[in-house]
Amino acid sequence: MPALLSPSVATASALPDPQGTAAMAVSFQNLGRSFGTGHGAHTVLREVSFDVQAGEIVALLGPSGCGKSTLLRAVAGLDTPSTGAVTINGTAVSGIDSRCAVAFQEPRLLPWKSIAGNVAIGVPAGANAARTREVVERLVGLVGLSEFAGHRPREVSGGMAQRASLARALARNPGVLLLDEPFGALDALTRITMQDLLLDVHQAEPTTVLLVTHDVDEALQLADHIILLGPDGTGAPGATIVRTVEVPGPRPRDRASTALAGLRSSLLASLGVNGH
Amino acid sequence: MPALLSPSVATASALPDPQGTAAMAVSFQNLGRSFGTGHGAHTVLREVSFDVQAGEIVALLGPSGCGKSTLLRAVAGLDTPSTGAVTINGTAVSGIDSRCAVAFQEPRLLPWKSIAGNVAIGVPAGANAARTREVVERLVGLVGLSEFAGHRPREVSGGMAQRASLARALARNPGVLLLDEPFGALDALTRITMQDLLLDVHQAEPTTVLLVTHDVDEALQLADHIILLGPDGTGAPGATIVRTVEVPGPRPRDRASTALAGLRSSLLASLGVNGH
Amino acid sequence: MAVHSGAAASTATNASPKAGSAIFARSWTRLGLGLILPVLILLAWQLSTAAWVFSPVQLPSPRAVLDAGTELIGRNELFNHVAISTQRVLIGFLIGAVLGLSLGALVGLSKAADVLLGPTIGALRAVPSLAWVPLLILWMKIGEDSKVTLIVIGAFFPVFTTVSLALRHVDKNLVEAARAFGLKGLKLLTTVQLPAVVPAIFSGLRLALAQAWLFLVAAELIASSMGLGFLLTDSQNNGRTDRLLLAIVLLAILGKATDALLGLAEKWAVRRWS
Amino acid sequence: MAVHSGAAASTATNASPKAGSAIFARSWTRLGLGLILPVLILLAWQLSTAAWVFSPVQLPSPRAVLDAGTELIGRNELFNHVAISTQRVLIGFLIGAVLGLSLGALVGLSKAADVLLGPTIGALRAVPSLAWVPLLILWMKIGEDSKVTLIVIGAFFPVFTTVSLALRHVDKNLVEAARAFGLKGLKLLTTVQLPAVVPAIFSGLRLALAQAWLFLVAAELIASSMGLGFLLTDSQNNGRTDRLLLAIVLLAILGKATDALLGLAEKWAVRRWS
Amino acid sequence: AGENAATDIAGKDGGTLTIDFATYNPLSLVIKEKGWLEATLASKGVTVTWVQSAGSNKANQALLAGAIDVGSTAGSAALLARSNGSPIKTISIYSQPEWAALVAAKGSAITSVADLKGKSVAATKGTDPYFFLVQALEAAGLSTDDVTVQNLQHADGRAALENGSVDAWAGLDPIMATAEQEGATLFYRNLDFNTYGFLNATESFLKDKPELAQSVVDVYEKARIWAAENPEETAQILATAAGLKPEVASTVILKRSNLNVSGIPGEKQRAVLAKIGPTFVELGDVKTQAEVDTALSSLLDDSLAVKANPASIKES
Ligand SMILES: Nc1ncnc2c1ncn2[C@@H]1O[C@H](COP(=O)(O)OP(=O)(O)OP(=O)(O)O)[C@@H](O)[C@H]1O
Ligand SMILES: Nc1ncnc2c1ncn2[C@@H]1O[C@H](COP(=O)(O)OP(=O)(O)OP(=O)(O)O)[C@@H](O)[C@H]1O
Ligand SMILES: [Mg+2]
Ligand SMILES: [Mg+2]
Repeated sequence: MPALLSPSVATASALPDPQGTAAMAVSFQNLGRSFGTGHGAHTVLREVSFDVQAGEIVALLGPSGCGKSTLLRAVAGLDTPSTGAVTINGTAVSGIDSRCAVAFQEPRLLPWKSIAGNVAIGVPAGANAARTREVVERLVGLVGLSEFAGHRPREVSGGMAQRASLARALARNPGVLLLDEPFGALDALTRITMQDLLLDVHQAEPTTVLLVTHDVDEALQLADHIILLGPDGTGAPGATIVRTVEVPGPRPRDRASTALAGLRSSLLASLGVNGH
Repeated sequence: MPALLSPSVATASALPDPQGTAAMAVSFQNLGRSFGTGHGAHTVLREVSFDVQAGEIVALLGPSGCGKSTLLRAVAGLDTPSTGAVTINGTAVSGIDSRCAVAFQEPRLLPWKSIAGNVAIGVPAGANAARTREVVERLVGLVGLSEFAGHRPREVSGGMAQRASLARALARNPGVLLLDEPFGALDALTRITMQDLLLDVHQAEPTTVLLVTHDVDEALQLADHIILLGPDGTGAPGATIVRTVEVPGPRPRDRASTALAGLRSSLLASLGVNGH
Repeated sequence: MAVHSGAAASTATNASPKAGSAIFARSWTRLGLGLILPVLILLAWQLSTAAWVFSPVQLPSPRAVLDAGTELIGRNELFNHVAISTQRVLIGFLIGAVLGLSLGALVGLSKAADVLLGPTIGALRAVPSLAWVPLLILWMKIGEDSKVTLIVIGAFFPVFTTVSLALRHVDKNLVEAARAFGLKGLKLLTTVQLPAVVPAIFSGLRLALAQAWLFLVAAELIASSMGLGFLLTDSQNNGRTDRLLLAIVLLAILGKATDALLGLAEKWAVRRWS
Repeated sequence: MAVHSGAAASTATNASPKAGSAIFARSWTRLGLGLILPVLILLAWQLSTAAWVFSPVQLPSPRAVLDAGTELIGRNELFNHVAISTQRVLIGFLIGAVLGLSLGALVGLSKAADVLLGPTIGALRAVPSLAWVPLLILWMKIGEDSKVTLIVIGAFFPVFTTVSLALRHVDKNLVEAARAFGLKGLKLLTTVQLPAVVPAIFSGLRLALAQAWLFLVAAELIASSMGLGFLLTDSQNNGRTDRLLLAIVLLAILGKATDALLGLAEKWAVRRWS
Repeated sequence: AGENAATDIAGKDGGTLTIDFATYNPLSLVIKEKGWLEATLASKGVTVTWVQSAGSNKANQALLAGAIDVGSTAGSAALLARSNGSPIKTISIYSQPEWAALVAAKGSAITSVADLKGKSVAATKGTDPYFFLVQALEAAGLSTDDVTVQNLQHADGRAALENGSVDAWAGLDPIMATAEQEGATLFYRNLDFNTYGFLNATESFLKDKPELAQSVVDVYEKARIWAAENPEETAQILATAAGLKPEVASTVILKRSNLNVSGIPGEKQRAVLAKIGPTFVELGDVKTQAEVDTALSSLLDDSLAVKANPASIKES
């Protein structure tokens, strides 16, 4: 089963070399987003304000459809907020922002390029061919797809495509890394391996990471801060920040720690899940 | 936030009415699947044999890329196995099988149809317009998308699209329901709500369900049996059945039960995850 | 990380995210900008005739062409030319488009139909409009039928080609999903395959309409004494360069006008099916 | 549920899942089946002449057409006709396709270019081939240039139209993803947009090639004494129906043959970019 | 609704007559304008359908397909068609036009046929101007090998002449008359090198409806007389039908057409055609001289023209 990762793949020796952009601070200033106009208008995000320090990992949690992807898109400059603004390192985002790299919620691979070719798109322009090949080869290996480097996206499984999309984002070595549920389609083992990979990459090159996830455990393992989006209970339309949590302890964290278990229950309760 | 489900939505009163096809038995006989020919050939599945009784819920677990989706596709008749066969109620599957309904790993909604229109595709041909509208309306409501019934797929979030795809499969009321990670893109609360919905539907109309999932807890909550796919350690190429587990106790099960906790650790260990 | 204290009410409002390209959206502006190039061409034409780069018989001035038009209007002829030609083109286009769509769907979706019909249709596609004229006269005599038939032939091929080729490349995942839900045949075609190729259908239709106007000239070589194609040929035979240019300009305007109508339909269809 | 005891070695082997349609895949079979319809047409033609439905001058028999061909070969003319026409069509097609691709990309991707150029190009598209003849003679004299230019015009529009329309409907998610990774301009075009419209490009190219052959006839009205278009017009004027049909058949065969070559290129391109 | 709708006058079904009109056949325009045919044939219940011919080749095409019963062509075109098997017979002569001549651009140094040696000349192969060119060259002791013939449609030939692409043009009226107005010179004219205007009918029509054919010949006779008496009005009719400027139409009718020629096809026509016949074979347009000879001996049919009776035609 070449598609399977042996847990030893993501060792630090195989990490991307530290040549990327320095990590950048991201600030949301009173961000709001509505879709449609007039009668059919509906507000998705409202008065979202928070700052992410350079090099931090921030996890975004929230119910399905609350606007997490929309928030990430605003950072990348793929969506224009209706109100407020996002700034990266103090300058406002307007239009597609080259300081970011995105792993979209769906893999969005080019069907006519191989897995390796798709990952190569992530490599910043200006890299020469040899260096591009080297980066691609390493990252494809790190996400466990070496044997499938030449396959087309339609010839790999859903989880494999997701990993290719992650590799493409990592190849960019960006100031801000935006990950929209990057491990959603992965089995338990591969998921842990990929989480470790992300942490290794982050340690070698402490970039700013905004991570959307539905997995509270994952957020607790990876993030410095967790932000909970959702309706604030005032009845005002749209989601906003309902809670922020600072996760204690250095990474890697003990998945069995009681402090985390308490936080976990508390976060789940905030998400509306009780007693599990 | 109209997209959010209140936990009370999926009450038994709002369930699909029991008019569907009777549940059907599914049998895998020595199933194998290889892709490519000659040099580039690689074996994905090998010697997979098991029987699913009519009305059972079976969960499929296994590492990313091991062939879970391929297995489901073989049942639906969307893929032709290289060796062996699948039979439903004793007759072999050949070509697309109308006794099945599939929720694919990706939502695969028609971009030019509304959410309601997409769900309507699931309603079996022959239903009159009024009945179709009724079924669609109820199911769209059950998956919490009533307010978005008229939206196009590109105007809803990833999790919302996934729920629409689930509703489309449920609308069919089939003999065999094939679900490929149907809750992968959902937050914790919505996920539980949807799981409850599936169980309610299954109770009202006990169809056969084959469910691919990466979430061991989910498998333990929902399934009568769990099948673990993966390489069998002999070094032979391709995945096969490495373990089968019968989950004890009637549904709904207590998520905190210790028996389940033990099974959970044991399954995770089989998947290669230790000590969490 | 720090959450801003007290989220204030929204201040910076940019309601229309794409204000930059809005200038091209307003339809009157669009029309005005679209006329820039034609007006420049008109100017160059006027100047080149005024400066005697070309003699008036070689290239009559815009003024002379306008006069020729007024004269024909005065004789109550121009309207008839335009009307009969438009009628022929529209009828021919409609029939050709329907045939092209049907046969295109057949050949695009059925391997057997492709193998059997493909080569023959491919060969007929290269038969020039002028070559059809004697054959049509032979088979259908010289009435309105043979003229419209020729236009049908012209309109058929672009629709056929684009539709049959596009249908082969419809997103396999969507088709598979629909087939898994029991859709097949005509239902599959109208639910998934045709909507997926709406852009291709329209590029086929627009080319077909253009080709219908092209074939009109050949069609009106079939014993006609009315129509813009006739006006074109007749003026050419009689050396009336001013009328010749009038016919060309009218054909261009009518071609563009009918194309613009099709463009509106396309906009609607694309909004509906994408 | 019960796992089968001891999974036995594979028995039922169906190595080629799509054996049913394999019959149409083998290229010789394909060719043979594709010839059925032409042979039937030939037969109908032979019978209708043999049964005197049409007189031999109205519709000469296949035999007579063959004889006309042999005669022209004997006079050492046929090869020249074919060669010069093929050359004109290929050169004109190549230039027209490149222009169509470039301008199509420009208009398809730039709103400004669309608004400025769109209407003019749309209007020119409806100008018939015959109408270009006097204008081209006026501007370019009567050499090879003016003939090839006319074919360029013919080949331009189908490529332009299909490409510019298709580019507007490229999967927005893919384009967005690529733009998020810093691709823009020419790099975006060649990496995402053009590969995404490969099927449309090819349907444009195939229509363009067909239209190049159509425009050949008009082109060879410009002072030529060679070429299939000339042979066609000349035979038509002289009432040599046998030669006329020979020219039609040759045009159809050449049109289909060049189209088949393009079809091969398309197969390769689609395999490469989809 | 389309055009070409038959003018069914009487409503009785006496069959139909499909006949062409053409701007190169002024008599047909007069007959159509005056409505004589309809008036005469109405009592017999015959429906008359007028079809325009854009040129001799088009008329021949329609005759061959049986789409028209009677069509007008140049003499050369009629011979060519018959040589290639078209079942037509010439039943009347509608004019002796001087529609072809050799034309040089304004200020050109070319003043005679001899000057053409080594020059390029535009002409449309297979049409009267081309045969005119061939005969003119022969008369001057040259052949087509001494010049470069550029094969262009008539209108395009003039364009080529005016922009200097060619040195001379074998022109055809009315384009030639227009060019002349603009300053071009007709440096070689010869009435005898023009073939006549031939009125042709299909053999089946002659066989099945001889009385109708007679009426056609009668009406042409009447038109000939009327046109000779009313040249100005004839020019006016032509100008309107062909969209010609009145000056040009007058030139064509008054100076370059002999409408008052005998309508009986005979020796004169045979002589001209005999001269150009070999050219067909030379060009490869007809396979053998024998076919030309057979055609020439059977083409002309004067049986109707000799008993032409203009008095049988009713005014409308
Ligand atoms: N058309 C194809 N051509 C070649 N290989 C293919 C094709 N389709 C699937 N495969 C291979 O089959 C294997 C299993 O794919 P499948 O989608 O069944 O995996 P999966 O178990 O569903 O994985 P995931 O959990 O990531 O969705 C993969 O290695 C994939 O590369
Ligand atoms: N183009 C659009 N037009 C209209 N509404 C839109 C559009 N795009 C997004 N929305 C709406 O915005 C809301 C938030 O969408 P978003 O994708 O950000 O959700 P999300 O939090 O990422 O959800 P999920 O967890 O399911 O992915 C949804 O209600 C969706 O309907
Ligand atoms: Mg999302
Ligand atoms: Mg899968």
